[in-house]
Parts: sequence; C-alpha cells; structure tokens
Amino acid sequence: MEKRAIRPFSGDTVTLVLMIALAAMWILPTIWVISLSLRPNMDLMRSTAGLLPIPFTLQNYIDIVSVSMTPRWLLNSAIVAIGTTVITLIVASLAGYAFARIAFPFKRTLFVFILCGLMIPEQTIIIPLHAMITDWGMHNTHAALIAPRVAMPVGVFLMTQFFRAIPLELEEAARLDNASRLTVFRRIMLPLSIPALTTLGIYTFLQAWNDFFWPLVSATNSNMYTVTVGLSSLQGNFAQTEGLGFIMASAVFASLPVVIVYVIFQKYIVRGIAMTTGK
Amino acid sequence: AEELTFLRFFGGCSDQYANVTDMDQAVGECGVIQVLTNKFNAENDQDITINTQNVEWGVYYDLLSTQIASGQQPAIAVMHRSVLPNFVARDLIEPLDDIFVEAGIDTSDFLPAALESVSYDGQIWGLPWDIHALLYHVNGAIMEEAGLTDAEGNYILPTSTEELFEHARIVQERTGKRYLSIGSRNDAMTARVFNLLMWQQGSGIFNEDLSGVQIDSEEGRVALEFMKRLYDEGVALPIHDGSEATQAFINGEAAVFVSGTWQVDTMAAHSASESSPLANYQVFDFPQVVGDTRATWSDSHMWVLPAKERSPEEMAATVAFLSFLNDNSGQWARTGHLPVRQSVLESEAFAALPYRTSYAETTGIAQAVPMVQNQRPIQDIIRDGLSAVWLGDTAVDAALSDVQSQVERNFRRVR
Amino acid sequence: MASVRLRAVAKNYGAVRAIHEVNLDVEHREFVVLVGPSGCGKSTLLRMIAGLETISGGEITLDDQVINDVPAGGRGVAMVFQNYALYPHMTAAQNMAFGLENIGMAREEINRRIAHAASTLKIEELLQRRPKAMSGGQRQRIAIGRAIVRDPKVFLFDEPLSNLDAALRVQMRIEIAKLHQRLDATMIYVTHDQVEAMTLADKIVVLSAGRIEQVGTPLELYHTPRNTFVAGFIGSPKMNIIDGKVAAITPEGVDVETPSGRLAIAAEPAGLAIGDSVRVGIRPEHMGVGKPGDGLAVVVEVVERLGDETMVYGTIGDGTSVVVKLDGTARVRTGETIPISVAATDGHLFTMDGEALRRTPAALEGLFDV
Amino acid sequence: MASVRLRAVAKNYGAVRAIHEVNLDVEHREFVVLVGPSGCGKSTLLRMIAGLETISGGEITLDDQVINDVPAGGRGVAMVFQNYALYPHMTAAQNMAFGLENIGMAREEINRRIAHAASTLKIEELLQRRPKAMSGGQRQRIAIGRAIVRDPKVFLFDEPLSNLDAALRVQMRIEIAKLHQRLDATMIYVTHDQVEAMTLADKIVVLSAGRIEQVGTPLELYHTPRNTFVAGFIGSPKMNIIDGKVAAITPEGVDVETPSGRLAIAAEPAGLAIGDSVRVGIRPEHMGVGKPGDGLAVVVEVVERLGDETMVYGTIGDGTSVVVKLDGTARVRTGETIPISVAATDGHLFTMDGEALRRTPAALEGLFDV
Amino acid sequence: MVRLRDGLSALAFLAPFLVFYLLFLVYPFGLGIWISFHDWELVGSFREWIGLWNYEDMFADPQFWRAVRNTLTFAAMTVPVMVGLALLLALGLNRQTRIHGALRAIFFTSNVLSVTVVTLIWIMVLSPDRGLIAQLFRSLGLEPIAFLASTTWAMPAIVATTVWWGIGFPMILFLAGLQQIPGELYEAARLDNASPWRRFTRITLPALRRTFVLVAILQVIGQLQIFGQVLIMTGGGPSQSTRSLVQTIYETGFADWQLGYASAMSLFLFVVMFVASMAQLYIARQED
Ligand SMILES: Nc1ncnc2c1ncn2[C@@H]1O[C@H](COP(=O)(O)OP(=O)(O)OP(=O)(O)O)[C@@H](O)[C@H]1O
Ligand SMILES: Nc1ncnc2c1ncn2[C@@H]1O[C@H](COP(=O)(O)OP(=O)(O)OP(=O)(O)O)[C@@H](O)[C@H]1O
Ligand SMILES: [Mg+2]
Ligand SMILES: [Mg+2]
Repeated sequence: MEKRAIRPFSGDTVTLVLMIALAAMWILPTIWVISLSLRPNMDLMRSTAGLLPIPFTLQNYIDIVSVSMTPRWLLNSAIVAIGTTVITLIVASLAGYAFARIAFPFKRTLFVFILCGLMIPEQTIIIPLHAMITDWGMHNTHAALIAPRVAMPVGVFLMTQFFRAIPLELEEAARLDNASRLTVFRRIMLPLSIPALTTLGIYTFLQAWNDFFWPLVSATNSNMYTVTVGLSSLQGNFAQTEGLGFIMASAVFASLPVVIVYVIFQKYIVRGIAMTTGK
Repeated sequence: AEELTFLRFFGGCSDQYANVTDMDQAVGECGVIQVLTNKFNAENDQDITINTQNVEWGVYYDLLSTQIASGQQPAIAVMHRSVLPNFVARDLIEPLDDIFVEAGIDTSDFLPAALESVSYDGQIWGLPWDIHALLYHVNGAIMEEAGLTDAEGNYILPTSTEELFEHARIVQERTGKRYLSIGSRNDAMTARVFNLLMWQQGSGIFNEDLSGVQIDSEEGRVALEFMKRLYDEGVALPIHDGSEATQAFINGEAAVFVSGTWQVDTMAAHSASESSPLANYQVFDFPQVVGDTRATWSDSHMWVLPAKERSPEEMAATVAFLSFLNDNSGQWARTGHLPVRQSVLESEAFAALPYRTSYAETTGIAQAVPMVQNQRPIQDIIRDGLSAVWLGDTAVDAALSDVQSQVERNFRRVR
Repeated sequence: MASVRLRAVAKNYGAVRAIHEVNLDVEHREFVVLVGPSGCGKSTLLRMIAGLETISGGEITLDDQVINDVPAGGRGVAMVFQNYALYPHMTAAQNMAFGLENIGMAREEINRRIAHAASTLKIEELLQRRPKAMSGGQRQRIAIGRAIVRDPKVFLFDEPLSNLDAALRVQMRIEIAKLHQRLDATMIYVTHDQVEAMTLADKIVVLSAGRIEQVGTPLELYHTPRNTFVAGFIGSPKMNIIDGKVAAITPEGVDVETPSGRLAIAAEPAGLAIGDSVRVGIRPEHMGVGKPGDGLAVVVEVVERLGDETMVYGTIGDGTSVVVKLDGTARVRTGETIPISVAATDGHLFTMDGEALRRTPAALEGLFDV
Repeated sequence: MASVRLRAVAKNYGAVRAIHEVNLDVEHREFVVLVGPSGCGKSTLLRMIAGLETISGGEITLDDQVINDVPAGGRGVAMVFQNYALYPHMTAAQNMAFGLENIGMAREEINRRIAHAASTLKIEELLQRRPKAMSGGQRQRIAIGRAIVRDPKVFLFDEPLSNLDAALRVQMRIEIAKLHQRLDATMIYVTHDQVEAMTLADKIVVLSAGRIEQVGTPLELYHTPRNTFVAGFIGSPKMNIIDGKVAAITPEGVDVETPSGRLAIAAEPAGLAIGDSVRVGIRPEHMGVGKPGDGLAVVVEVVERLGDETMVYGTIGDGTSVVVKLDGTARVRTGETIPISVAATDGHLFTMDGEALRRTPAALEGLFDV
Repeated sequence: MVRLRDGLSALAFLAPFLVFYLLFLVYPFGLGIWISFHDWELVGSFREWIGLWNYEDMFADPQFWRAVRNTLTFAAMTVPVMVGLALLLALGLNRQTRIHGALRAIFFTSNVLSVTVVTLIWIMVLSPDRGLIAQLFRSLGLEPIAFLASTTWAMPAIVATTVWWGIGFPMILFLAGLQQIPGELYEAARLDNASPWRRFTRITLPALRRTFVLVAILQVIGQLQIFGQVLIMTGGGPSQSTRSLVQTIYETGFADWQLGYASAMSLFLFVVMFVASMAQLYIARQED
C-alpha cells in the first residue's frame, strides 16, 4: 500500500541502498560457501580466494550422495524433525483446545503449571534427561530425540491462544448442530487452525532440525547422528585442510531442506509471528 | 554372523579406502587402521563384520563416555593409557588377562614399557597398540639454508635453552623463517610440552607418591618461562592451533615441528612430493632443552573391551579381531609410532622403515603421565591455563598458581 | 406445535445475576422479539432457551416438556447468530449439511432438504461457495438456511441483522417477515433495533437489567408504555420527557404546568393531587408548531432538514432537551423560540418514579383498530 | 477567510483513475459534505485536500494560493479520522499539544489553547487520560480537540462518526453542527450516511465512481435530483423508480402509463413524445392510499408498523418492488391490493438513461422557502 | 453432571500432552534438582548424596565464575547489537515491495541454518589464512587477524557470528510490531507537522515498546544459553576466554562425568535466566 510511504525511514532511496548493501554483506558468506562447495578439494588446498566456483565441479555433491554418511544423517534429521512436528501438532492442538474451550476444574492452575514449563530452558534439563533416558536404555533411538521436544509447552500455548481467537459462536453453532466435542475439534477447530498449525509446524520443524545439544549427547552412534551432529563430527582438522569443498558441500546439502521449507512457507512464518505477538 | 562396532579416532577415510585390502596402499594412521579393518572384514572366515565408527579425537572420550553411559558400548574401542585409570576404577572395561591366555596372545612378547602401559591394579586392561612420543621434526632445507649443519651435513640440534634461542635467531636471520612450529592454541601439545619440560628437569606435575600437585614450583616456572620466551621472541607463533602448526610446517614456514611419532609417515609423504616446501625432511629424538634429564613425552594407544554383556559368539568374534590386530601391530609401526612387540622391533621390516634410526633413543627416554585418574581434565586445565600466558596477558606466576589450584580442585574429586 | 414457556427462569454468572426469575409464554407460530439496552440479558435468555447456557433457576418447557437438561442439539431449536457463525472452511451446502450429518441422516434426505431450503431462500447458486466469497446478506441467508434444514420447532435469532448495512438490513428484515409467514415455526428474535422489533414482532418483550419491563404487541408498547423506560425505548426519536407539576384535574384528564408552558394530557389522574410532581411524555412526531404563546416554548438549537421531515433540537425553560419532528417544509430557524402545541390525546403522563398513568379512553380511541 | 477550490483535480493509483477531473468550490465557513457509495473516491478527495495524497492532475487552491505542493502540515488544514488516530501512548492533552510543539509554539500558548478547546468540547476532565481509558465518543471529542487547537482554516472529517453507535452518532452529529456554528472555519465532511449529509451540510457533493454527480443544498438534492443515481441516494427509504411509457403530454406535465396504472407527473416534457419509455420516480413518503381504481395498484407483501408510520412493501404489475410510507393508523393488510395515489407535483420523471426532466414551477413552488 | 463430563473430556484432550510434559520436562527438572545434591557420575553407578556440596564447590570455583563472566559478557555484547540492528533493519525494510521482501528474506534465511552450518561458514570466513575477511584485509594491504585465536577478538567474532545467525527473528518481530501501528497515526503526525525524526521518536518507538521488551527478553534468554558456537568455533579458547556456562555444563557433565556438579550449574543458569526475564517483565510493567 502506498500509505506506507510516509512511515519514517522506509521510503527513501538512501535507506534502500543502505539496506541492499547490508544485505549483500549478509549473504556474501553464504554465497562464498556455496561457491567453495562447487570447487575441487585439491584446488581449495591451494587457495580459497574468489567468489566464483572456478574451476567448477559437482564432485563434492556426488561424493555426499554416494559415499558419505550425510544422506543417512539427513534421513535421521528428517525422521526426527517430521516426527517431532507431527506429534507436537497433535498433542498441542488437543491440549490447546481443552484449555481454550472446555471448562474444567483447576483449569487456570493447570495452565499456569504448563506455562511455567516455558521458563525452563532446554539446557537445564539435558543432564537429568540424559540420566533418565540412560536408565530407560533409550539412547540412540529416534524416540529419545523426539520426545523431549514434544514436551515443550510453546505449542500448547500458541494453540490455546489461537483457539481462543476463533469465535465461540462457531462452536455453539456446532453444538446446536449436534456435534460432539471430538467432532467440533476435528471438523471445525482443526480446519480453521491450519494457519496456526502451519506456523507451529514450521517452527517446530526448524527447531527440531537445528537442535544440537541434545542429539549431541543422546545420539552417540554415528548411524543415529542427525545432520547437525554429523556435520560437527566432520568438522575437525579435516575441515581446514583436505576436504574443505566436501565439508562445505555437506553443509549446503544439509541446509537445503530447511531453506526450502523456509522459502515455501516463509509467509506463514511471518504471519504466525505477527499472530502470536499481536496485541 | 557377528557385527562388531569398532570405536576409534585416527580419522575417517573409509570412503578413500573403500574395499582396499592391500596394506601397501595404506598411508598414515587412518589408512593403516582402515585397511587393516577392511582386510579383516574381507578375509576372516567366521563371517565377522567390523563396523568402524570414527570420531574426531577431540570429542572421542566425550562420545565414548556417553555411549557407555547410554549402554551403547562399542565392542572394541581405542584408549590412551592416560585415561585408563578412570575407566578401570569404574569397572567400565573388561580385564584381559584370561582372554589373552585363551586367545594365545603372548604377553611376554610385549615390550616392558608397553606392558606397563596397559597394566593397572595388577591386571591387563588393553591390547597395547603403540607407544607414541614427541619428536623433533625438521625441515632440512631450511636448516641447510640457515647453515645449521655440521661438517658431515648433519643438522645441528640444540642442547640447551640458550642454543635453541640462538638457532632460532640464526634461522630467522638467514632464512626469514620461524624456527619452531608448534600447536599453541587449544592444543594438547601445550600440556605435553609442559610435562616434557618438567621431566627434563627431573620433576613432574605430581610429586613422587602422587599425593600432591607441584605445578606451581621452581621447575614449573622454568618450564613456563621457557615456553613464554618462545612466543615472546617469535620463535613460535602463539595463535597456531594444531592443524595450523602442521600446515605451517608443511608449507615450509618453520624449520622445526614439535609433534609426535604419528606425523612421521605423513611428513615423509609430503616431503617426497617434488614441489613441496618441506624438503629434506628429517626427524630426531627430542633434544634436551631445559634441565639435565633426558626425557620426552609419551603416551600409548591400546584396544580395550568396554564392559558389557557379550554372548560367547560375540566374545569369540571380538577376540578374533583383537588377535588379528595384535598379529598385525607391525603394520602400525609404519605410521611412525613405536612398536609394542619385541618381535616387531626386531623384525627386518621394521628396521627397513625410514627414519627409525634417527629417533631410536626415544623408546628409552619416553616418559608417560602417571597412572592416576582424571588425567584428561587435568591436562586440559594445564593446556588452557598456561596458554593464557601467551594468548592473553596473564603473568607466569599467576598462571602457575591458577593452574595449580585448579588441578588440586580436580584432584579432590578423584576417588 | 411449538410453544415455549419460561417459569421463573434465572441465570447467575458467579455472583452476578444476569436474569431475574423471568416468566414468559411464547405461543406456537408466534414471533416474539426481545429488546432492551445492551447488557440487559437478551442474549442470555435466548441462549438459555437454545441450551447454550445452563439455567440457574426455574424451568423452560417446550411443548410442555421440561428441557432444562436436554442438550442443545436435542431441543429442536435452531439459532441464527449475529455474526452468522458459518463454518468458514465449508461451502454453503456443507454448512447446511453439517448438522444433519451429525445425526446420521441419509445423504439423499440431506440433499433434498438443502435443495428445498435453497429454493426457499433463493440461494441455489451460492451452495458451492465458501462464506468468504459471499456478501453479508448472502451469508445471512446461508445462516438462516442452516437453521431451516434442521426443520426446527423454534427459531432463535440473536441480532441477526446488526452486521448488515442499513439498506440490506431493511431487505433482510422483510425476508425474515416473509419467512415467518411461510414456515410453520415459532420464532424468538433478539434485537436492540427498535424498528426491527416494531416491524417484525407479534409480541415484544422489553427487558431491562435482567427483568421484563413489559410484554405486548408493538402498538401496545408504542401507545401505552407501562413506564418511562419502555416509553423511551420504543419510538424514534425517543419520547420527550418533561418534568412538571399538576396544575389542574379536568374531566378530560390532567393539566400540567411545565417550565415552558401548560399542557393538557388525556390521562386518568388516579391518585394525583394538584401540585404533585409528574412527568409528561410527548413523542416528537406528536408535536406541531402552534400559535404564539400557546403550548411549550422551545428554543431552537439545531435544525435538521431531512427532505420530507425536519428535526428540531431545542431546549425548554429548565434546560431539558426536546426533539420535535416537523414536516419537510416547516419554517424554523436556529435561535428562535417556537411555540409547540400537543394534542391532549397524544400526551403521556408518568409519576415521578416512572410509572405510566392510564390514558383516557378518548386518547386510545382508534389506535388499535388497524 | 478560507475558501477551497478544486480545478480539474484528478488522482490515479497506478493505472486506476480514482478521481476524474473534479471541479469544486468550497466557500469560507461553508459546511460541505461529500457523499457517495463506498469506493467512489470520497476519502481520496479529502486526503488530497489534506495533502496526504499526491495530486495527479489539476490544482487545489486555498484562499487562491495553489497548495498542490505545500506539505500536509503547512496547509492550515486539520483532519479528524474515522478511527480517531489518537496517539495511544499520549494523554489527551499531549495528543493536542503534539502538533503545536512541532511548530515550536510556546508552552503557555499551548496550554491556553488546550484549555480553551477542552472547555469548548467539555473534555476538561479527560485531559490527563490516555485514549485507551476513554469511550468512543470521548475519543471522538479528543480527536476534534486536536484539530481545534491548531486553529485551522479548514476542518476535514473522514466519516468521523461511523465507529460510534447509533445514539452517540446522533449526539455527536449535533455537536459537530454546533461546533460549526461557533467556529470560524470551513468544514469538509465525508460520510456515507445520508442522514448526516442532509442534516449537516450547507452543500452536499454526491460522488459516484470518482466523478461529481451533483452539487447542491440538501433540499435541492432532495427535491431536484439531477438523475436517478442522486434520486436513489438521497432520501430514505429510497425513491421508487417505476418504468412506464408516455401516455399524454398535458399543460401540467406528462401522463405516464405504468404497468399498474396511469400517473400524472408535473415535469417538463422536453423532447418527449407519446409512447417514449420513461422512468417515474416517487418517494415513499409522497404516496398515499387513494380511491379504488385510482393511481397505482400495489400488491401488499409486508406491512411494518412503526408507531406513527406504517411502511408497506409491495409490488406492482411488472414485479417492480415499491415502498410506501403511510401514517401510523393506515389500514393495510398483507396480500391485499391497494390503490396508491400520488400528487402530480410530487412525482419525478427521468429518461431511460436516468437523466431527470425538469420539474414544473408548480411542482417546485414553496419547496425551498424554509 | 455437566462439569464431570467436561472434566473427563478435558482430561482426554490433555492427556497426550501431559504425558510428554510430565515425563520429559517436569520429571527431568525435578530429577535435575535431585541429582544436584549428589556426586552423580555420568558413567558407572556412583551416586552419593552430598547435600549442598556441589553448590559450595560451584561458588568457590574460579572456572565456573569465569564461565559466568564470559556468558554475561557475551550476552551484554550480543543483545544490544541484536536489538538495535534488528530494529534498524525492520525500519528500513518495512515496505511491501518485492525488493524489500527479498531483502527481508536474506536477513531471515541465515536464521534457519543450524549452528553447525553457521559456525562452519564463519570459521571459514574468519580464518586468517584462507578466510573471506583475510582476503579483504590482504587486498587492503593489511595483515589478517586470527580472530578466533585472539583473546581480544574471539568473543567479538562469536558475537558477529551470532548476530549474523540470529538477526532474522527479532527483525521479524519488530516488523510485526511496526505493521500494527495504524498508518493514520503517521498521517495525523504529518498533519501535525512532525518531522521524520519526531515521528520516529514520538510515534514509532513508543508504539514498539512491547515488542522491545519481548525481543529483549527472548534475546537475553537465548544468548545466555550460548553453546554451539563456542564449542565448535573456539572450544572455549583461546585460554578459556570464550568458555560459556552451558559449555562448562556440557564438559563437566559429559567430559568430566560429574553430572551432579553439572546439574547444580544448570540450575544456577535457570535461576539467572528466570531472574533476568522477570526483571525485564517487571520493568515493562512499571512503564505501563
Ligand atoms: N459469561 C459471562 N460471564 C459473566 N457475565 C456475563 C457473561 N455473559 C454475559 N454476562 C453478563 O450478563 C448480562 C447480560 O448479558 P447479555 O449478553 O445477555 O446481554 P445482551 O442483552 O445480549 O446485550 P447486547 O445487546 O450487548 O448483546 C451482562 O451484564 C453481561 O455482562
Ligand atoms: N492506495 C491505493 N491504491 C490503489 N487504489 C486505491 C488506493 N486507495 C484507494 N484506492 C481506490 O480508489 C477508489 C476510491 O477510494 P476511497 O478510499 O477514496 O473511497 P471512499 O469513497 O472513501 O470509500 P469508503 O466509503 O469505502 O471509505 C477505490 O476504488 C479504491 O479502491
Ligand atoms: Mg447480546
Ligand atoms: Mg473512505
């Protein structure tokens, strides 16, 4: 809308040029890394200068797909991230619905109890969590990587807020239409909360995909590594010398899924953030 | 069919050596152990498969610990003698005496030092694999250019602190190169060299009966002052981490590289290449630089069996692989490490390896950290605490007392 | 048959009593409109009948069956919400089908009913659209359609037209009136728009603060409001209320001395004595410009010309504001004082606490004959 | 002195032309109201005058100075926005002071002006409150106050009352009327509520799709709309438009044969011949029940009784809907056919493309004398 | 009756989440407190109750305090840069054109990369002999700085990495905040003769106050948890100058096996973060 033009600062070309310059700086490292990943390792041992992939090779990517563990790690990451996302969406929307729409004893208390969980940082519980999963003999399983993330109450909070914003009349209309709670949830609330579910889903997916500390200590078998942990295991001295292009290609390769998810869904991310911070 | 997980560091090169079983093609630590593994997988007649899990060595013990903690012990793992006490004290690895007997592994063929390094509390806990020690790697071309050669063309090595700095000055003046390349930042080399310097003065970081720490001592001060001077006078670069130091030496930026036996093979390979700035590579016993006791730092690698339930078949497979490794431990010596078996040491093959004569004395002067618990955190404390002197601007005395008190704190938690 | 009876029905929200023991009879096929100021409990009452709100006291019967504990879906009532409450992710047809599917009705029967409702409401071409793709009036019709297909005994409407613009409101109002004529159903309708109430209702219920003030036909409420609250609430612009004192009691009614002149009111003087304080009520549309010196002297402040009508806003002696509705060609100017005459039979009289005095037979003659 | 003149003013949004070369004169102290359907360009025109929107063509002058390129703040105009646009984190007093501080006015003068505006608007006790803590009407007053303190030559209002409820709207409307009488300022007011337009305006500008349809006093627009658009837009309920054919041309005007009977209209037959198709326009309030067989035969569909008025919704022969406004006691029932009579002088006549034919002097007599 | 039915259905809806929540968050949290009163080792079965000894040890441990100091320094350097830069970006990019959208996407995209990738990129960028910055330095005739090897530069380098990585999210938060400011406010301000600067300070900033608090809290909480960047980029070095609290927790627990002690430290972290966010909320409340 044209009206935006009068907001301070955003209008003039000087600002725009500045922003473009800043953005160029921002994206430069990424471009360079992509370019490194497209150059032969031998060549990189001599020099890493230049922003263009000359000489050009796809060998690093071919190596990733054919010989390295990276595809396996990608699969693990995908299982964990998608599993976390799906389960989170299910349990968070169920719980959010109960908090938003059902009157039951001690609701407020329980809600506050769950909100308190927002205050507990992941890092605080990793040690006991590790001890606990050890006692259960569950390390090096996808379940152990998924479950603790599902327990995070952010999703419940978000879904509760969202369901509360859906007009009560819709549910009342459904009650007059003889719908049971489950029918209301399934046929009215869930379809209506697709934007919120999308947002929560993307957020959960990105978080799970990029998780580092927990998989670092729980997934100790290289077959169970996620991409994040796997890449960091490659990153030793090796990175600096012989396999630079290969390492960079792994990084690019491992980032592709998240970047694609982001690019496809970016408008939901922004909308979701606006939604959750509005008012 | 048994599948065994084989947890080790030494680098990952399974892709590079995929399906290679010819030992002659193996280069470096990674190559040798990988090809050995391939060979065993290919040739054993009991349908045993060894699945290698390679871990970068900086995080190796974190990973081994968490694997053990989570009940995911590998079948066989590599271990340093320095960390052995921690694992033994908690019953985390299996004693091997009976197994060796059963498998027919002859402990009497082990060199005494090697046997000592796997023994603790009167039992044997590992299959000795090597003894590795610090050496003096030399870029002959630079030495020659600087004129540090005697009449026969042998390189002149320092025999005292003052000589060392004199040589450094000469190299700097005549070639514009640095004298030393040494891992100085975030690198265990710092602690190794410090230990080495303590031993050369006839001391050590612990007292005789291992009841106390003596880092903040006269010997400690001499050692640290010496190291500080290296950096102050530009003899070595303080910001180099291990790989940067290696790279610098390969690139011909320094005359001498302070590193271990494990680099011999690699450096030789680099030197062999026509255009390499690392020309006329030679390697020597670590010279006497402080004090008057001949000593160099050493540690050893061994193979251990993490404690866990093993079926008889699994045990048999594990032992079969152990035996195979023992039979082939001569191959490992090719990397530059000192062999652990008398028979290897005396073999023709070993004698034929290059350079071995020039650091023949190392076996005799090698010292290792005492068999006490928590060596790893303690050495880390030394590494970080001392490097503050050249990386930050901590004074020598402050660094020593800081490290001393931290090590004492850690020592308290030992049980 | 569908008659709804409320017996001492009450509703508490925690400590707040939203509805105070209300009694109300709604007969079969009757169109009952609940009106009252915001917050008076109209929606609450309606929602208790629908079963969306629990009943704190009393009894609601539908065809003589107590339905207090019958769940909302099982009462045979349908409701049309203020903001339609259409399921936004379903097409019009799906919206209508939803309730029928929930009770397991056969697909053909559902389709038959939807087709029938759609033709009744002339919304055939909307059936495959989502609410988003419809105008306000169209949504309104779908919402009604969703109620119709369920073939309910009682229709409940909660301010169904308040989200529409003025023109559409008129049109939809007429459609609802036609619908009521066509369908064999009882309707209970909540609004705060008194034009809607007047035009749609067989019977209007005026609520105030959770109590019923008066129940009656639109004309009863217009002509014989029981108190100043109802008098003020029904009619637009609202009735002018002027304080005065009884000056004389005559055979025709009561003469009242107001701060700006004397008025004769055709009301029964029951219990009044000369000198008592009373309130006179006169609707703006019953005022006219009289002879100078006659009736009320009104100082004109604002004149609004609406074409065929002229609204005059002014004040009388004690500062009370009055509104006068004159015809389009009335000659009035801001600032002047005009004499306002009122026929005695058009006036209302109230006690100081707002109770109406009965109007004389002469005043009421002919008013209810239409 | 503050007169605003628009000369061929146009506005393009990209390829879309929102305003087409509009010419308009607003005199000093005049109250001009812009009306028209949604999207017709009312706000755009107003915002161009305010300087919030660039001008794509033409010229705007204020007191004969071209102000096309004068920035918004420097034009001496103040604007009251639909949603008030009060600064939410400032108190009422700070809101009013902001603009004055920006031009570096002395603190005492600012305080004096605020105090004065506050007393004019009776908002003294609100001065220290934030907008959040105020009702809609109070916010509206603060927004006006913010305009007043700047002592502008021209006040611009963009639908300032549309967010208020009906009762408050009436009250604020009257306040704005009083304000206009008190202040020495020109006002330009946008609304889509035609009652507001009729009651406030000295001059109404009817816009449609970016063009001016007609400019005139409220009564001119009501009595002599230039075309069916204006005729339909001004007056409520809107004028009935009935298609017919010229049956006779008489000295008094034109006789038109409609599908439901013949009507005489006092309009100049300029250019008409017998048999021509024409449109007859009759306002609901100008219809009455006539003798059987007379005038239009209307089939009654819905009857709404509003107390003193009765609205009758019906159809005529060709199915055209008509609305008739009768008095409160009219006897009409659903389903019957009633004869509707119209005085010839009350009728309007339009060509098939909507242009009005001039009404005869007899028809206009006395209409503008008030 | 109704309440009971509602209670049961609520339970049914809540149960799946509650199982996860209790099992994987509440129980571990409690267990963490329990562990912190023990000498509890990662491996083996050694678990001895030692009361508050871990806490006493912690408060007397210079390593621990160094880590706390580093962590606080890091947060103190990162948060203001992050908040300030995010606000500037949001202001500069608050227009709905294609180009602005693309620029926003650029700043946000680095946010979705994982810490390993980000650090990989930056280790390379910062590398003194082969890095991007080194190339720049050389082309300007300067000697490249070994950022990660310098006690002076390592922390700022990690800050830069973190800002590069994390700027997108606060930027979007500010953009969301900006877009909630009604355009009419700016029009009114224009009619009120307000200069762009006054519009910014008197309209934009006050309207963004809530967003500000939100961003600041999220940033403080997030940055106090710094771990991956340090672990991978410097390992806490050079000579401990970047060792962070979470890294210390990790190393104490998983390298030194002292889970009890590590638990005590992580509870300390929890308290710090809790206090920090409460303090900020309190300040925000005060201003209301
Ligand atoms: N859920 C609730 N909890 C507490 N009080 C309530 C609740 N719902 C309504 N009330 C109160 O009950 C009273 C009646 O509310 P109700 O909604 O029936 O009013 P209404 O007549 O429909 O008003 P409106 O014309 O504004 O819709 C009000 O005072 C309201 O504040
Ligand atoms: N920024 C814009 N960009 C493109 N078109 C616009 C813009 N602003 C307004 N328009 C178009 O210009 C026309 C006039 O809009 P304007 O807002 O003036 O209408 P309006 O008469 O005020 O309507 P309303 O009664 O709904 O407020 C509309 O068709 C609208 O779609
Ligand atoms: Mg209501
Ligand atoms: Mg508008």
